[in-house]
Amino acid sequence: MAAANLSYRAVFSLVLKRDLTIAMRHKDDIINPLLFFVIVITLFPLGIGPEAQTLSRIAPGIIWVAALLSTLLSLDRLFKSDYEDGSLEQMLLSPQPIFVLVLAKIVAHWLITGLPLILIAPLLAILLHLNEQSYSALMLTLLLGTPVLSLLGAIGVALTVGIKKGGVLLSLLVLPLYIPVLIFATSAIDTAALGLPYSGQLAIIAALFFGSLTLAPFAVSAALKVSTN
Amino acid sequence: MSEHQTNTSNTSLLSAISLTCIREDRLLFDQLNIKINAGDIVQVEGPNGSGKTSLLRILAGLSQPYEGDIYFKNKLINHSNEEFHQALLYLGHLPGVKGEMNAQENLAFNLNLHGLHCDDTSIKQTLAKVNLTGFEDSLAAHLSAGQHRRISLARLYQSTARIWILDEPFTAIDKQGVYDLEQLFKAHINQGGCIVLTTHQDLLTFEPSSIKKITLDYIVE
Amino acid sequence: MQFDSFSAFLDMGGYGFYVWLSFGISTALILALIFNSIYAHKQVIKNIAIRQQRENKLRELRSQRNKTQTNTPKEVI
Amino acid sequence: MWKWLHPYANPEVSYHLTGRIIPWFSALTILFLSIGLIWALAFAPADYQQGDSFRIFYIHVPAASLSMGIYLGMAIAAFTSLVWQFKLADASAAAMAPVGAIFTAIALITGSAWGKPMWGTWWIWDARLTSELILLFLYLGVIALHNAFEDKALAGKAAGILTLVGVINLPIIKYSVEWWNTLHQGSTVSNLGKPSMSVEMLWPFVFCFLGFALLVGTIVCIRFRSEILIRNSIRPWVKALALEKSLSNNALENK
Repeated sequence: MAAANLSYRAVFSLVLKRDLTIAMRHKDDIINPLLFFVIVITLFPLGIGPEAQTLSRIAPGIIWVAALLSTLLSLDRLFKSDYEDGSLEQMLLSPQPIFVLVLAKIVAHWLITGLPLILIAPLLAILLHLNEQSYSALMLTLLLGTPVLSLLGAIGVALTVGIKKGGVLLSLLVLPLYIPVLIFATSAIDTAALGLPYSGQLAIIAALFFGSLTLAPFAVSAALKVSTN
Repeated sequence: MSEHQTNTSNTSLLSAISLTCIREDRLLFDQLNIKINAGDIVQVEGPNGSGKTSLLRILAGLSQPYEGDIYFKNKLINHSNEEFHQALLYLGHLPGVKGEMNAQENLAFNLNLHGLHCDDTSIKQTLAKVNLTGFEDSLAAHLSAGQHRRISLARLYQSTARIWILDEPFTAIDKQGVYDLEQLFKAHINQGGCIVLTTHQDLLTFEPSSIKKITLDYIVE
Repeated sequence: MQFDSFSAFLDMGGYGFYVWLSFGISTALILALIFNSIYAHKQVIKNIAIRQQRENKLRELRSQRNKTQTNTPKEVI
Repeated sequence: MWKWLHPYANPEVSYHLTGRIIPWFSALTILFLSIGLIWALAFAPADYQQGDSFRIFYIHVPAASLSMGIYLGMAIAAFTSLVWQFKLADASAAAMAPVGAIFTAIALITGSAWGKPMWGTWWIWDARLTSELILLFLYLGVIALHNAFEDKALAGKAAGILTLVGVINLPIIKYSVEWWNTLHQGSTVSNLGKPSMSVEMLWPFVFCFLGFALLVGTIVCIRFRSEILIRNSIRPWVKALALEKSLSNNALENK
């Protein structure tokens, strides 16, 4: 039995499988952010009033802001428990490239929190009387946009994971970075409601996605090295 | 110490040059030079808060020293990262065991991550060596802190790493376990490995003269 | 000179409140920043000096306790 | 390539060098700012549309562009420190953050006070004000991260990573905010500033801008010196300097 170098794919699937196993045995982590998402959205009609017209006007913004907040809420689990029980430092000391480990963990986070959000979003859009033409835009922006939230959020968690009471700090660090996604996603949905093409906005979100996909893992690796110091 | 330096005097496995460490505005050690060769067992001593854990973390490359460099086979560790990590096994205070996975899964993941592939039976045998027979399938959340500790120690029995850095490996281990570990340490250094460790109790089966000591006692308040 | 009198200068063509508000707050913020920077600098020096004096005392105590032992653990193996 | 930098990379040399620069910088600051501000307030002509409220321009625009400039400077320092392990760059980035935050706040407040007579309301989601607000959040994040770490070297590294992430995002945020602004407001509200500047307006502006830039330089130097001392507090020269200074202070207090 000799130590063999694993391929990137093997490392990736190893860590992804581990994180998904842990999440499936600890379902609160999946359900709680989702419940938060639903509850925040139901609060808006109660606060603003039930007029269908008003609600459908602000529905894209509400859904996206709620998605930002529930992602933010779930970010903590990305590295916190691994940091606290020492598995994070073991991962950093493993001979595998850190950015692959990090990318696997971020993908796992998105599968656990981003994907359920996308699946439940159409139901919530019905509650908010979202314009019928906007559904595809909503789904597409969420599909491209929520991975960006996980990727950028991972940078924030990696920076604050070693700090006690880093939760508030995390939102201060991460939320400003989410602004472009919010602007282009809601604008795409609004444009779709008018029956106009929204491929421009979608292209920009896709660019944000690929940009953060290539850069975020390196920033996260660097930040984790600082945090475990 | 000269008997160890016969054929490896030029390339020590792990060496540190003028290490300085500051924690919370306190100087823990200053201009420390360390040379660890194959076959060495090094015990870091000092009162609580003297920087033993900090030194081990710096040697493992987890923490950055305020000043100084660490060399693995005469190469800076940052420059030969992957090779260094292949050759390193560091066990800190935290066991790195996930409560949501059982003992077997925990050990298998840790070994896989280091590129070691084991089948179920060899994993079970390894767990038996640290007295965890019968607990293979229990979730780690249901096990005690001492058992977590032993899951992480089990990696030592499968390790191919030459450098072991162990922070208090004997806590939560009974007498027989300590004896077994010491035999394992002996086998490891006889095969050309090296060990750096901190421990509150003395190593019983080693000749006191064969253990190198680093004493940290700069200023303790 | 753009203004006929001092009161005209203060009035700023009706915009006096906004102009002086801007200049006032800006001055206050900048002055606060300058004083904070100078104060922090003095504080840093003071803290280092206090710690240094404490360390010197500890070292004296230590060397009195056991005069044979040296303070620097220069361990070379 | 960096050899010429080497003497300045010594903390002690930089400490004393900045100590010698500060009096010159502050003298020049006072000179430029007093000329610039008196010129701007009393002698520059009023704008034909905005009247005397235009005089806010002489603080608002320098503050706004310096707030962006300082962030850029911080990012360059953070990059140097992360890539070349250049510890002094770290100290300078730490020194710049609070100064940048204050200038961002000044740009926001003066922009708001300028907007009130122009738009009839204190706040409007104008593209420039909105980006300034987000820039303020980025600055506050960097400062908060700095304060969250006990160890200043670690704090510097963490804040440096955040600064670099921020500087990549800043153009994207700025662009998206501008785009969002034109989408939602059309041309109903005109942006602040940008009249065709006459020469009588240009010169006081140049003086104000240089004055504020020198002011930033002075304050950054003062803070930079503190950061050097914090990071080198175990060095003999820092210890000697601290003991000497505190002794002379005590002597003054005892008199």
